Amino acid sequence: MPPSEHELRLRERLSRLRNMPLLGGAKLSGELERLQRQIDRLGEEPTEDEIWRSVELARHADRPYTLDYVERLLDDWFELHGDRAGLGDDGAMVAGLGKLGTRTVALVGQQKGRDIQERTRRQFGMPFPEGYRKAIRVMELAGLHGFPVISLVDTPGAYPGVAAEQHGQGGAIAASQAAMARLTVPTVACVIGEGGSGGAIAIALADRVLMQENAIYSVISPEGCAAILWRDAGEAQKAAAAFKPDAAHCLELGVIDGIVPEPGEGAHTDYDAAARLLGESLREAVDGLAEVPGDELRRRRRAKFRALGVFA
Amino acid sequence: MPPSEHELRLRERLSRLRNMPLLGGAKLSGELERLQRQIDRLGEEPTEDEIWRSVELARHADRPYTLDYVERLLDDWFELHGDRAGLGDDGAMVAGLGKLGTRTVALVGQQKGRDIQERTRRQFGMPFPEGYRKAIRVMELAGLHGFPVISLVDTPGAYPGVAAEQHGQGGAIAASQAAMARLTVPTVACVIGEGGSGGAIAIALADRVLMQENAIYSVISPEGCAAILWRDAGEAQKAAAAFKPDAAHCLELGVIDGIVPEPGEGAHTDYDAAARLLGESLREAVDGLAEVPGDELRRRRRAKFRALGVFA
Amino acid sequence: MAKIDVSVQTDDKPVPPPKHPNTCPSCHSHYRDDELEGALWVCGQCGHHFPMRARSRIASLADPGSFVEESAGLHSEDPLHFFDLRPYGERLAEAEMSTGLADAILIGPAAIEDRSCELAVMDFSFMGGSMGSAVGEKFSRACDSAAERGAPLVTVTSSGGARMQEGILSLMQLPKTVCAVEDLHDAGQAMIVVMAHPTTAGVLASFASLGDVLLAEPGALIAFTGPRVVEQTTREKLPDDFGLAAQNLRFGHLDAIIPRPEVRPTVARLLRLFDAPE
Amino acid sequence: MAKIDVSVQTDDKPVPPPKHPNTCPSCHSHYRDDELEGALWVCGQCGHHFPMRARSRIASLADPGSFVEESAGLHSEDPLHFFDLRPYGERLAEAEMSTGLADAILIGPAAIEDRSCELAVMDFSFMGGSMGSAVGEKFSRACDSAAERGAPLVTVTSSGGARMQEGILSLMQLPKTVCAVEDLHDAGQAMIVVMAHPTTAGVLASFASLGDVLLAEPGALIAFTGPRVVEQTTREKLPDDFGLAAQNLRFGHLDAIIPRPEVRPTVARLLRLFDAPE
Ligand SMILES: [Zn+2]
Ligand SMILES: [Zn+2]
Repeated sequence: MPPSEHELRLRERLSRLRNMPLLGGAKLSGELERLQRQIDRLGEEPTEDEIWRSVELARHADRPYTLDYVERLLDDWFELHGDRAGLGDDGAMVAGLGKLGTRTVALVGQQKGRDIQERTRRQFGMPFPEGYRKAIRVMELAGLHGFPVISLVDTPGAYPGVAAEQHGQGGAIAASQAAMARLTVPTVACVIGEGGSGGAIAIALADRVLMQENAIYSVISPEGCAAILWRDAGEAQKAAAAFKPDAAHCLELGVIDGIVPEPGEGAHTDYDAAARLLGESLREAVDGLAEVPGDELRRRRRAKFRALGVFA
Repeated sequence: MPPSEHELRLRERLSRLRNMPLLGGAKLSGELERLQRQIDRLGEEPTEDEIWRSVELARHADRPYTLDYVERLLDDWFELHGDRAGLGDDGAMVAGLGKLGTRTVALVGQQKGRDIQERTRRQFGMPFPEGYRKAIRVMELAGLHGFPVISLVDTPGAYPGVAAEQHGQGGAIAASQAAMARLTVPTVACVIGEGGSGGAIAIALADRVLMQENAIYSVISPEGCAAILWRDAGEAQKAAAAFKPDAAHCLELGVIDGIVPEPGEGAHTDYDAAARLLGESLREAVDGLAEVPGDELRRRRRAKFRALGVFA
Repeated sequence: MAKIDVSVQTDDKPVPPPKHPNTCPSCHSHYRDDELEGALWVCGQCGHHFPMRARSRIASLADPGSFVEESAGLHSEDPLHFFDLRPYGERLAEAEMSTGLADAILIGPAAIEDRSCELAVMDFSFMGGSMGSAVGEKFSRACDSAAERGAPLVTVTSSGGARMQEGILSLMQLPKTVCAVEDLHDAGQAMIVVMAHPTTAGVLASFASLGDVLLAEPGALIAFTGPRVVEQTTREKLPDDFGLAAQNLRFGHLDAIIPRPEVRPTVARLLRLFDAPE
Repeated sequence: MAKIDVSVQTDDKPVPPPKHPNTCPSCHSHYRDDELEGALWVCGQCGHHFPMRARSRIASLADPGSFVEESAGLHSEDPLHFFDLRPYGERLAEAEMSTGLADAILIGPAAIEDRSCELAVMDFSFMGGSMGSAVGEKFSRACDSAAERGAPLVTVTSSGGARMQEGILSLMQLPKTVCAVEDLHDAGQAMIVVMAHPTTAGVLASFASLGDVLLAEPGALIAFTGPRVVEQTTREKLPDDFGLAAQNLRFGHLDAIIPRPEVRPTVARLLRLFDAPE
């Protein structure tokens, strides 16, 4: 059905806050009041409690993960494996091809685990360098064939271990960003849970960067920040309030282009609805980029990230 | 000094055998009679003994290796190290930048060892996959900056070990050839000793492929071939005579574009003269390619290799 | 050590067939040809994948009647007049007789679940699937045919190594096929590789590794240097699964291992993905 | 475990300086400032490389009088009004006072052995060389300046991690500087990276790893995650040379380790190579 008057006004206000793609989620009946709340929140300053609630929801054990969205959003999904370099196939990074509507897309994303075995196999969603190299390989494959790239970001950070360092964690994260900066296909990233630092930005140098309403995106975890600046990890809540990892603030700072609404009390309460809302936003974002020539996409993408920062 | 009448005729005859770049070596006084011998050899069928002598000279323990030529031919040589992937720096593969005359070139090549320690460290000139990945990295660096690529081939073959297989030996050799097939800069390869099978072709997909007079280039070692087809490695000499790895035959088959003369009784008898002869041929080959547009270079390179084979 | 060439895998030819050729080497069940043909040459008892001839493979992959063979008569010449214990020409003639093929690969356009593609399927029965001039040329033509028709290339590989009798020209089939794949990619087309047992040496070190998607059959040996040569050369103790598909997947060299009955639907899915409008 | 962030290295700040700041930590020799300055801040006894301030570094690299500072006054703002135990603004002011720098990097054109280049040199003394908006912007301008003048970029890195007080904007300096390097490369210019102690976290995970040539000073810590965080997080036993330049070279992540007195001639040689007419 066509959007209502009221809805249009709301969505317009929302988009004015920072010219972001209108949120597909808003099209869904029953989402309007959430959208309204979201807009109100964007209006005023989120409280320390609201920010902390995002932190908790972003890390919620029942929150949908990358593959939960893949199975609901992509047809003909085919997962690709391996770094082709002999370091193996990283379980924390998922990469593959599938159809978003009629379009073939490449999807990359971190994947946490549900039970302890899977968490271990997937390193709690913290990729090794070989995981980023797998993502690079699949993104470049997409570039060769003109497939849009979608990345779903959900990681506490890149894996902090001896082998990961020896395999070249810093270089792999840099190389993955560089590969995305070179792509001439549409790229859309969405933070669906924890957007943890370098491990997150490695796959988030995209034409459109979205965040789910209760996701967080930050340069350091609240605990890490508190431990360093407050000398007390217990002050995590205070730290979070100080560096503001919530979607509303990331939108205000121009770090993201749009917020994807979540159903009910959060994505974990209704996977299908969360997937519908995410899917609509992803499709809208890809559609909006599909007609732009590749080199122009790349030029704008670089210009966008090169404009980030506040200095005088 | 300008080339003499007689010399010009010789060189013309030589080049007619297969339109190969005129051999710089022939410019050097004292090389004419060798050139004459070479021409005579090309005329008639090399004997089994002559072929076997090439095998022995190609493997001669005192034969100059890649770095012996580097130090004599390139100024400002700077060796580059590492695969950037965490598998290390392969001693059997040398890669770096240097100046050939006024031109900056990238050079890659296998390197054998002189004493037992170096031989072990360099795996007798048999690269691991990480060695080919280092070569790929440096060749692509050259492509980015418009530097011609020179490769010196001298290997019994890629390393035949468990770790090498686990690191992806087959894939690395294929990827290295593919990288060379994509380059839009001039590429010149010269087999300076043993051109052993896949380990050699990995860095020999070049615009111009040269062989030193006493080098060999083959799909298998004489011993390996004898062991399989004659069921007796002792029949190596017979096998070599049968599959003809010598420069003259490779030239006749169109597999190489030119033969680089060697001094005296072989390159091992005079490193400086051998380097002068090789240097002149490399410079001539690069000069001949320098003016060709990059995409045309690539088109011709692929067409040349795609034409190889005898079928009906 | 430095003298032993590592690119030839002929000693990885399957061990001489048992008296009854259709006896499963792992569980020893016996089958009639028609039984195995009906079961895609997979052991019903233990799932062992028997070698599959190129024509059976194409019948199992392509929509009925959709395959049209190209360059059927193309065969290798004998430029070196190679003579070991017997002349190469004699070996070629014998292989043609016993296999009914002109060389170790079949190519041609086909459809899989109504998606058009180009097929290039190797046959190990023809001189161990060794790659000589004919294999290189036919594979390259398959790349061009796919590019011209704007369809992906699907190739099934099975090769024991180099065609030694063609000497250096057999080595030159590596860069030749690599260049053909690069031309295919520049034309915007994909290549899907299905590695059957064994995919080794020159074929692995050229086009087989350059697919956009790399699939393998269970238990396939996928190695540049085969186990025996590695053992003889380096005296290393080999892991049990040395060079097998499972190990290659674990080390990041494959996208997936697909049991033979799943190969057709899997390839069809990939064709739908690569065909999709951009 | 999954909760500990791995990208911040502030706990890898060098241990509080000994009473006499010019005491060599490895051989305990004492030096006067002018002695060390004259020796490029390298211990004459044991070769230990002391930290080097950005201006001393530039003096040691550039031809006398050739460096012209760009964007000297550019400094970070405080978009988050960040307040931990003290306001960010206060910390910035203090750092400016103590270092005489507006932030942790100096940029500008220079000549090295008569070859022109652009310099971007970090200074660990300014808030641990952490990368905030000012560092990201100045490095990016250096890339553009190099591209415009058709000269290579030479950067000396030294950074303990993120500028937490700028929150997510400090993380955004990674993609920002990566895009700047890509623009530099598209302009056909090279970047030569010299990694000084320590080069970690966000700087290593962005522009520092993207150089055409990667050099490091002896003993430099080069790690995305520093030893302490790795130990605390994974309880792994660390190798003695964990994250040090030597280990990075061994694992293939560096082209060479260059002692400080050799850095200038080495960079000059590389400039000759990258300047050469094509
Ligand atoms: Zn069985
Ligand atoms: Zn000292």
